[in-house]
Amino acid sequence: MSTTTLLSVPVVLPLIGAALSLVLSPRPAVQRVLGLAVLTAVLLDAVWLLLRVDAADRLVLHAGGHAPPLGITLVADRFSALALLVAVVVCLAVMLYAIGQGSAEKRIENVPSVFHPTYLVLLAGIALVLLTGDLFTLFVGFEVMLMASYVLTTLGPTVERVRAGMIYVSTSLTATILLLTTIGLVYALTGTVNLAQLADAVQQLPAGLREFLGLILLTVLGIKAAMVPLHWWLPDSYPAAPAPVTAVFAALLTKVAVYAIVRTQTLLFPRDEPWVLLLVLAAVTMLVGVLGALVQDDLNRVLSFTLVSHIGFMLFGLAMSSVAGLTGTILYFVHHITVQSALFLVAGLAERRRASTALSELGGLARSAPVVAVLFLVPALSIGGIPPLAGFIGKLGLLQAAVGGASAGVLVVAAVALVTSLLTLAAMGRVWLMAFWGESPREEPDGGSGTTTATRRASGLMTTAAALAVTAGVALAAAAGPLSAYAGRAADDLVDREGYRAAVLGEGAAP
Amino acid sequence: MSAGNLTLSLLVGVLFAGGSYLLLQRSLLRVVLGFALWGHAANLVLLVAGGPAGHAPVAGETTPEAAADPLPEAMAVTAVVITLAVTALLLALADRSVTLRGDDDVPDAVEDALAGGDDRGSMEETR
Amino acid sequence: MPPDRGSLTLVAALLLAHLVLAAAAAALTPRVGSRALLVGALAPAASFAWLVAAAPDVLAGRPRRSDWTWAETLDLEVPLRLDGLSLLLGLVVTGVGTLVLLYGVHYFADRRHGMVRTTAVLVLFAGAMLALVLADNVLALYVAWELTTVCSFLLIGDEGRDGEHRSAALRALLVTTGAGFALLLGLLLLGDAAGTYRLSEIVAAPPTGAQAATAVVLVLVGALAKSAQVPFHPWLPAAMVAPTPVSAYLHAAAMVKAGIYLVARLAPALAEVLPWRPIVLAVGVATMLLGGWRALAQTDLKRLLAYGTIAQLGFLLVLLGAGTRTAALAGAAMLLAHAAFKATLFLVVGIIDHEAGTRDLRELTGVGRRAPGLAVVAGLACLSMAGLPPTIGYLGKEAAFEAFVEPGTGHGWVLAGIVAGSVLTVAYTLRFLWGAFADRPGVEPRLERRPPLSFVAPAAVLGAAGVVLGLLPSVVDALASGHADAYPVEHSYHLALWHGFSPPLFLSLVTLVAGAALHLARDRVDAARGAVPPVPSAEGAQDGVARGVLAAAGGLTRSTQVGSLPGYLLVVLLAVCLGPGGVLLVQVGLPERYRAWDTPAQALIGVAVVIAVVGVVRIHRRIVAVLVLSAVGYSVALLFLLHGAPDLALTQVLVETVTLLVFVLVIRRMPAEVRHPPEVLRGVRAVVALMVGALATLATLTISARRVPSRSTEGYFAEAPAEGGPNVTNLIISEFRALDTLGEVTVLAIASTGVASLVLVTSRLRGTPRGGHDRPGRAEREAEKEDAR
Amino acid sequence: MTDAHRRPAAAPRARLLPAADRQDAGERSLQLEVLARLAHPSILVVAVYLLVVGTHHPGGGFAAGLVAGLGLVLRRLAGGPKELTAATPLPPGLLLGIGLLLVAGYAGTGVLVAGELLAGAVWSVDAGFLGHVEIPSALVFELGVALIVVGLTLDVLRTLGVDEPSEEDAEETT
Repeated sequence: MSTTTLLSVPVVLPLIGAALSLVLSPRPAVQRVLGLAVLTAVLLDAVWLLLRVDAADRLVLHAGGHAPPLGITLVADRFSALALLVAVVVCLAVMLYAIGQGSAEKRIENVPSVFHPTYLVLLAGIALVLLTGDLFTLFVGFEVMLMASYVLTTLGPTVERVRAGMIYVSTSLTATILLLTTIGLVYALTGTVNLAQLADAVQQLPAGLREFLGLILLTVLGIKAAMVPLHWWLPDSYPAAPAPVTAVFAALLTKVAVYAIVRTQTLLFPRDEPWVLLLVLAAVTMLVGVLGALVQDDLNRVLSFTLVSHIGFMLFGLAMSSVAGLTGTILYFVHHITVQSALFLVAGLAERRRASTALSELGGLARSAPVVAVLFLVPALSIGGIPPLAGFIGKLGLLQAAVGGASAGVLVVAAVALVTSLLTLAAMGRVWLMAFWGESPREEPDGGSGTTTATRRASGLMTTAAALAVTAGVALAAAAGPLSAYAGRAADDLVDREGYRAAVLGEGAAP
Repeated sequence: MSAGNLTLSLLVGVLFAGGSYLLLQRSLLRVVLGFALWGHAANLVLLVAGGPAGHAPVAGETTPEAAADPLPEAMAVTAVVITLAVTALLLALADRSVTLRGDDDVPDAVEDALAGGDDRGSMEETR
Repeated sequence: MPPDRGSLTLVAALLLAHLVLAAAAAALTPRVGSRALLVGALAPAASFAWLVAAAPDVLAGRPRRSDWTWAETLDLEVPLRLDGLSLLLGLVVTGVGTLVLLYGVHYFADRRHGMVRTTAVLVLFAGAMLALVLADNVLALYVAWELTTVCSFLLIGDEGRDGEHRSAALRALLVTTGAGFALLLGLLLLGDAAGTYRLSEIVAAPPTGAQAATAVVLVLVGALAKSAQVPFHPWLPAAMVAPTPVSAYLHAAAMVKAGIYLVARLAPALAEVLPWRPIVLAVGVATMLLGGWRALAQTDLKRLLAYGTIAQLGFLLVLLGAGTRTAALAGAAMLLAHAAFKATLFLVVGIIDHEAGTRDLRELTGVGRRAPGLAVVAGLACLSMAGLPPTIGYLGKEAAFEAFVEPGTGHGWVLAGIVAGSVLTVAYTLRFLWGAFADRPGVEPRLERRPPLSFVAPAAVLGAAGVVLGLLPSVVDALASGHADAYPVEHSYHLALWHGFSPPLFLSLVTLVAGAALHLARDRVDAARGAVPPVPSAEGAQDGVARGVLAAAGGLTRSTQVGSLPGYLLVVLLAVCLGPGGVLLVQVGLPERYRAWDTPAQALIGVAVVIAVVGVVRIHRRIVAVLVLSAVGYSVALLFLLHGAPDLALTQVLVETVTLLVFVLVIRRMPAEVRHPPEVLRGVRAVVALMVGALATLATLTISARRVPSRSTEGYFAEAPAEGGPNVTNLIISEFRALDTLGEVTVLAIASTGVASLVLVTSRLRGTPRGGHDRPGRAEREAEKEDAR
Repeated sequence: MTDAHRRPAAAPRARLLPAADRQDAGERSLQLEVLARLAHPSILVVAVYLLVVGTHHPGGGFAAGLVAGLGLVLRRLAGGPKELTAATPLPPGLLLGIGLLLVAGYAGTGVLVAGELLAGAVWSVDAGFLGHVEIPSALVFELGVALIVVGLTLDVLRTLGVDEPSEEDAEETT
């Protein structure tokens, strides 16, 4: 397969799929098959892309054959290829779950005419952000992704969801316009929006302006990534969405922003020393998030707060400004995508049995639904950093980088990371105690196990999908060897700015 | 070094300030008005980024030096259209809110005003 | 030494066997009940056999080893190494494990629920524990370490149906993993300082310096918590809510030894690093005394044993952490002894509890007469626990006294401490025997039958082992030397039943007499205990910390997560102003040169825009505000046109028109006026808005003064005609940057779908019950709860 | 849900678009409706013009779509929802789908056929008395853009423009 095809498929194919899905909207069954087919194709493409990138470093596509700075460049390197692959896997698992839920419950939010096209567009937006080598296209990719997410959040718009949607859309839009303004500033100061050219052009700016641009990019992307203190919107909006939607949001949206932060900071604003400001922000993010998680009494809100908290781990690795730190960030990134989606899907399974996610309404699930309990336990321990699960691998990467860096400030943040892990475990333990142990507060509704064959099959599909997400997390741990080696190479790529420039602009390109 | 354009810079400031004032209000309609002002401001920033005014960028009719920078213009078109899309969606949300609750105010989430209000969830006993 | 391929396969197979048999036993449980444990027991039994077979070689100084790499980039290897210390622990773990699983067959026979999990987790635990003592890489050790913690959590919590189980499980989990995280950091620092994560290599070339000292403190925190030392200990007595086989295996013989094992493993390397000895000796002695003292106050036999275990763990810590050969020899012997006698006694209590329905010594009577065999088994174990000849406990205690009779720094007070601790040990041993088997007048006997032989047999085997080994001091000496030989031989002491009339023998006599006296004077001791004012307990401190964290978390979250959109946006705007804005103002400053405008018309339109903006902000009548907004939009379009951007101006005018219509359509249904915002916030809002405006002006001025020419304009002009026409702007949209446009129209299409789904859904929702579709809001749930009360 | 819930009595409602709220023919302004109907074809011609001249003069897919959309707005304002339905050839969902299919398909075809993502070609056609006409392949792309913009306008008009969405409306779009 040609480079052009490999890089185009993740962006273009979901859009064609979305278009067909819109045209075919009276036929939900066809839409489902179509969605699954598109996702499978993109998955295969992502696997292929990853193999190709790992064998031959970066792949570059100049859209329309227009070289920078005229056209838009798509670039796949090891980090983006890995992020894309994991994203597609999660999207596939969540789509299976959503299809199961759709058949099982005939929920209004699963009106497939809206769900399927929007979901595919979401994937296209994510792929665009991950693959673009252009700052403005990054903005457009975010918009595609966010617009799809706005629509998905407000599917079946109840009072709760409308309120959540208002908060979510308003905050995101604030970040969007600020990002657009920032791109204007960057363009004025450098005359280009191509990232490879910017890598060089930004270096020639005076230090003060460089720092200003770096900081404002961190801030606006930090809103989307839910970095404390810009995170308040997240726990107030995510939990309200339908379970599969929350799962895919929690897994991917903030992580895509983290990806954008890592990409822009490493490429445009390289640092040799640990970045103290980001270290502090990372530590604060970890603590504020997890403390919030400890006092929630709704399962989805607990998970949302841990999501915020664990963004801090990824920022921590970036703030160390070392290859080892970035390796840790990449490992944690991959782990967190799978684990967080698994947790939200399992929360959805729990909700299905008790028609609530309030911890006080759950209880006794370990007895009545042992499979759900196991499916929760594994990712919960993983996110708490318990070995040998994937969360431990990520945490280990970060801690080793911190210890190897031997800077007192970094070690303090490493200690904060460990305290955060413990508090995360405490929050998860609390959920386990209240929701899985103890007595069921009321009789199980009939819908729990399913009354008809069709409902049971759909319910089985949901469980299978959740199990798929959990298994993906376990597989990451099992593959820790190749994965961490790959992450190491990906981190090398990130700091090799010359290599990036040469790949995009051609060998020996004049600055 | 060229000189800063005072008029456009002040306009950007006024639009951002006015927009910010509106963003910080409860009525979603006013929030949308605020975003509209912000959108205009961002587009003006793009315009300023393209440099001083010039001829319309039409090849053959003008030179690259005399023309206004076409790239920010194109980016602004994209931004204008995206803003239209988000505005429509936000207004639909407001409409939905009116249907459900009778007004377009953004209500506060109540969860955390209550969360942790007692010492539930201690290591001792959670229920 | 090259890795031994043969043992690699075998050990890997044995570890895997635990996993497979755990699954097999769990699968069998629903059909055959607790008898599935027989299948599970095969795994530790086979491992035990392998260890016995390997013992002669290992004790001759030829450790077995094998390598397996998990993740090379992270130095995550799983090398396994069987040396003297691993052998010692391995025999305990597999031997006791086998017997406890056999015992479980009977103990769990009536159990209906949760057996699948219990069976699987018990067998898994055996495997994890074996891996822990065999791991030669600190990270691999940590992995196994945390696995045992998780097993412990699941087994303590059991079904988690009552609060006691739940809180005990959570306390054990949090205390041990919390300290485990400290351990992890310590191990990483240690590995970093030593340049290797191999335990054997770290021990061979120990690191020194400040980093090693920090590492020592962190590693010890982890080890001490796992082994229930002061002040981490309260989780262990609480964990006694678990079923007895669990207590006997995890919380007496195996898991709690993990911390002791790690200390023993590292002591040869790190005992000379400064904080090691003071911490180990002080904590060990304190734990021994506190555990013994609290044991004397217990009426629940199991809790009595739990405090006894804490005391013994303190003793073991002192011996194995002291860093001398004789102490290590004593520690190794005591470790074997403790595993045997404490597991026996737990199993005995389990039998009593199972058969009599209570384990409160105030409710037990006549057990000794009705089950004399059981009493004999317990008696054998108690001989060893009290340190009487000819038991292995006696061998260990003699050696322990000997180790500290030798002159050395701090040996004096340590010796005093362990003698006092031994006195307490004798006293609570007697209390146990008296409590379990004595006759109590006026109490209804509860034991109705003699416990079946198959139930008692595992306990009897373990109890007898203590005496048999005591009678074979040379075997014990060989096993213990396998570890003690890690130290240089100063003067060679050997374990034996008779050393002549030496100070240790005298001290043993003293402890026996004083201990017996203490037991006889138990009423007066209890009275004295009551007279002592209550001191702050470690348990209370731990709960206090938990409460404090929760209170802080609640306070922080309540005060920040206010749920108000304006509040959140306020923070965002402030962050932008103070962060990047501050940098711009301080480090870049104002540009030096200005021009007023490009053309005067800009200024004219600018005035119109400013007036309109003020209008939009101030007008509260919605329709008027919207119309004024359009004025802003059209004025901006004029600015675009003036600037030389006709395409943009055209789009702007059209979009503005459409936007206006959308606004009008929506506000038809809204109240005509926006409510006036509360006065309090107005000032803040205005200040922040002005700050944002000032920052925006500053940034725009800066960039317009420092603008560099575009890198692309010439290229666009050159290539445009070939791409279809001269209108560069439009070609950028439809050709050069068509990908952006593709994304942009996708946004439009999806927004459109979203608008439809938001508005049109109403008709579908009508008539369906709301509860079925929606998670009830928190407020509603609160209201329901209020109603329920 | 009852009407009382949907529209609280306390909220004063502005009568902004009298015609838009009138549903029956008797109340509609006939002159306005006829005018709108007459104007509509000319508006569409303008839209097509903008679509085609984009590469040379201000215009392009967006502008074309927006102008066509405004034509629909005019019909809606003049004649109410019924008139709007009469003026639209396809349901908005389908318009959006076809538009998106055109733009995304244009990209996909380029990848498959030319091995380039979103590369345009220009065909020169001798069109008799009109002379030499250059047709850029991007016209397909622009058409897709325009259709999506029209779809959006239509969706907004049909949803936000109606007080009580009828069952048929809901079925048609979703």
